[in-house]
Amino acid sequence: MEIGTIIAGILTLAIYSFLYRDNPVYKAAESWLIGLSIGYALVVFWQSTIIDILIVPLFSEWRIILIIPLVLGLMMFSRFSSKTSWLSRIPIALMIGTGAGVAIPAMLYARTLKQMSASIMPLISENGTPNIEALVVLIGLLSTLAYFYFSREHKGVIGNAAKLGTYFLMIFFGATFGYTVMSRMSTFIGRVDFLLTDFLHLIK
Amino acid sequence: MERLRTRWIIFLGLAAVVVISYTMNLPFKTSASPATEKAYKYIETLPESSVVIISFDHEASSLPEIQPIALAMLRHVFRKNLRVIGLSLFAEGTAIGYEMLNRTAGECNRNYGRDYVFLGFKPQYISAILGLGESIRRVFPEDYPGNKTDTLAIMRNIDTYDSVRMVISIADGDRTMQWIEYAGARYNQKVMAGLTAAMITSYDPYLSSGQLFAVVGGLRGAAEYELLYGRRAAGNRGMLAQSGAHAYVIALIIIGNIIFFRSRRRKREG
Amino acid sequence: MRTKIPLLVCLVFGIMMFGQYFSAHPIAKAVYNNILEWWQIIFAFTLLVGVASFARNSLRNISQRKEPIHRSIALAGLLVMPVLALIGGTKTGSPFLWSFQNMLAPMQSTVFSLLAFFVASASYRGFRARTIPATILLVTALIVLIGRIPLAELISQSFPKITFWVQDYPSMAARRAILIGIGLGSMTTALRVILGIERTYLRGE
Amino acid sequence: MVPVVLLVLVLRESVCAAQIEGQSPGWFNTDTTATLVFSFISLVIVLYAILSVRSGRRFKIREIPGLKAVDEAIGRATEMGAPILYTPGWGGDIQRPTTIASMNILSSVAERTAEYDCRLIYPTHDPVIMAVAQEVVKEGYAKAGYPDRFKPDDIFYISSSQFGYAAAVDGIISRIKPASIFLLGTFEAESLIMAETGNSIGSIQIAGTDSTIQLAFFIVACDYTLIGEELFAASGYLSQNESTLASVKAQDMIKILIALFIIAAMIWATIRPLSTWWKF
Repeated sequence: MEIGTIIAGILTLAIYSFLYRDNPVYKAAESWLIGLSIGYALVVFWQSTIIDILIVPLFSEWRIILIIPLVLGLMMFSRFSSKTSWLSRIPIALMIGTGAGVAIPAMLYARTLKQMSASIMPLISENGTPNIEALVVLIGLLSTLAYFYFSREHKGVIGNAAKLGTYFLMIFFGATFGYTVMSRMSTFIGRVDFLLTDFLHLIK
Repeated sequence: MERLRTRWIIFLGLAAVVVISYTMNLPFKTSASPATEKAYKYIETLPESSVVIISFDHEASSLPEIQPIALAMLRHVFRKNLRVIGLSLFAEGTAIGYEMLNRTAGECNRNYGRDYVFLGFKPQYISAILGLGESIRRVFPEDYPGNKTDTLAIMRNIDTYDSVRMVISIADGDRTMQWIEYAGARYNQKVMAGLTAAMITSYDPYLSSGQLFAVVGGLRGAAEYELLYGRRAAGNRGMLAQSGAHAYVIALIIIGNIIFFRSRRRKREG
Repeated sequence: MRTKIPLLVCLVFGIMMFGQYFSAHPIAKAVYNNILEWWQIIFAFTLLVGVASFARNSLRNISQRKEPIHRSIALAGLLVMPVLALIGGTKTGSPFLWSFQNMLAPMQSTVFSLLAFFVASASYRGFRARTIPATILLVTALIVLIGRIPLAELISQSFPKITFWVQDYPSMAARRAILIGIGLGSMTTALRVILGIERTYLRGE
Repeated sequence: MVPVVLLVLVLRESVCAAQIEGQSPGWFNTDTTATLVFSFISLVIVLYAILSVRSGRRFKIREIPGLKAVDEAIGRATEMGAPILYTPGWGGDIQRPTTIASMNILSSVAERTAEYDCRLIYPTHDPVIMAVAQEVVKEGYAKAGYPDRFKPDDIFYISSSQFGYAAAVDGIISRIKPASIFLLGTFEAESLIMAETGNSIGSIQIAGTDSTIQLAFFIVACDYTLIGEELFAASGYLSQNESTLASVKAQDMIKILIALFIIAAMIWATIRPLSTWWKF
């Protein structure tokens, strides 16, 4: 059996020891995991961004304008001393401003306008019967919006609408809970498959 | 101490149920859900050498659940002889995507650089998604192994979303939302997803509005896709254990509530 | 000066990136491409700073004898990956990829699979139908848990259809309202950030 | 000066790049008209709300059930002489909106625990959050008039690992048996371990986050849960922060417009199914 599978198997069991109790073996494995994941990310960021779209274009293709992001990037390191740390605000401001600028149209179009127009359906279908689904979506959407309406107390019409909205929210959270249990079980099944087939060779 | 003992009993019970049901390898027929079928049919109807982007937008933590989905879709895409551009918007998804792409391409003996390429990773995902709409070469001047993107045969007349029929986002979080809200909204790019089950309900509104073309969700989605594709693999293999685990949790919820209501009635009577 | 310049940079870049969405003009597109690239590069530096501060904190804790063993294991892990990448590169078969596939990925997915156990224990102990909302939540959860495994088809052929109906209409309607709420919240926050009203990002140095 | 220089350099380089492409300049992309109109309406509403708050007008926010329970929870802790545990979760850094909202709520909880002389324990996974939290709680104790009751050691950093943090908090809950637990902030999978343990020792639990997956667990395991936007509204309600109150008000106004649009378009689509003016 390959040395890699043995190591992976031992580390898997070390992590599962947490189920018995938080213990030094688990703590050691997890510290090793934290270190590896940061080291791995460092390599991938360095290669994919610093080298590919900064160092190579700047120093071999002479795209001089890239000096600006280089300087702004280096200013991030000013955070390490309290005297100069305010300098890091400029690159942070550039990122946050840019992110906010692209977010507004995306949020208004894709997350609001498109979702609004997708909710519009005729309440009565062609053959004259009421369109139940359209009604359920309309009531669910408006009552949940009422729940997230903060300018008036939840009394009277708004109060009842908000209560109905709570029930729709519970249906959503219930479905999400069911699917989340499904997800967690699939992850565990994947590890059982590794332990039984690759590591212990109990089954094919 | 009593609380810890109950917890260990529950843990051992789950381990036993899953291990035993996993070893009983009973094949059974599951009907495909509409969303999985729609995904399969679309890829099935794509003409040869159409270009698709497959983005590995997940971490290593969800690998056991996401891998069966990715492998099923990758095998189908390569069997249909489509041109595949792989990339990742998560650091950990990079190595995983690279390995799965090479494995499935090898199975259908597609060769690197002409039939498929893996461009690697970019940390700022919105900037990358928007950048691909302007120039793929500018966002990825080199591919993951380090070749110049210009020199790759597959990339000859491809530089923006215009030449890409579909983006398939394999995700365990909200990265697919960014594909929808930035690539879909701004460049009218068709987006489809392979999702962990936990994320399915979060994407239902996009599926219903058509912003998300189709979803292959969870191990169940992988099992359905494998049956449509005609080759049972990890998805089907895990279905019995999945059923066992669900039955176990359902039983725990019901028993827990019976005990709760009985003790509440005793408190009222007492 | 220490606050004025960042707020001005945030305003200028915010307005430019907001405005370019509505324009197809080549100059607007070129400005947009440049800023996307800068954003990518600066973001990478932010992560380098994160790695550097992790290393610095670990060294400081080791010197102060605070969990020295675990911190040095973590530091060793941090150094191993770049060293392997320098020696053997990152292509298939490299020691870098080997250690990702045989150490990092298995541990990461095993940590995540612990949750299957905690969900099971919480299902027995925590999830009570105490109130009407909690009861609705639990009943819906059971509809999904049963509906998405082959057991459903044994109960009745239309059981999966019930699960899909609950998921595609009432659950989707509530989720859509949440999405619209978050969309509006993100929009107002973005506006306040660009206009310099929301400055929390300047704190936390 | 710096932004102007940045701007000129970007424009200069972009102009030559545009000339290379040689396309005819068409400034406005007509496909985005709907988004532009909606952006304009939203901008006007948000600015109106902010300016009216600035000119002294106070917006009233409805009472949030979870917040009423905060006083009840602190009162219970004082009666039982047991501490309160407050966790911002493992998922966020200081700049995440949910972590900031949690800090606002922490400061008003700190004022009340100072008043009732009730111990407040605050374990966190991030040194920066610990530093900011110590500042916030210290200010809260000073504001309540009991600066001497503030104990900095009760606000401490445990570990940056997700399950290491969850296990440590699990241990604290089991050992000191807090009367009330606040789980407000940015949570990921660790939420389940803490909420379940708190539930099993019978403490009052008030939770709040924006992650839908964690909310499903909180709703079933906790007594009160602030769902997504409620957490932000609660933080505005408690801190009386002008811009947060203005934002909540602006969003409410836009929600009314959205509801009216949907009702009108729904009726229209029922009468004239082939109409398309409401399609974006």
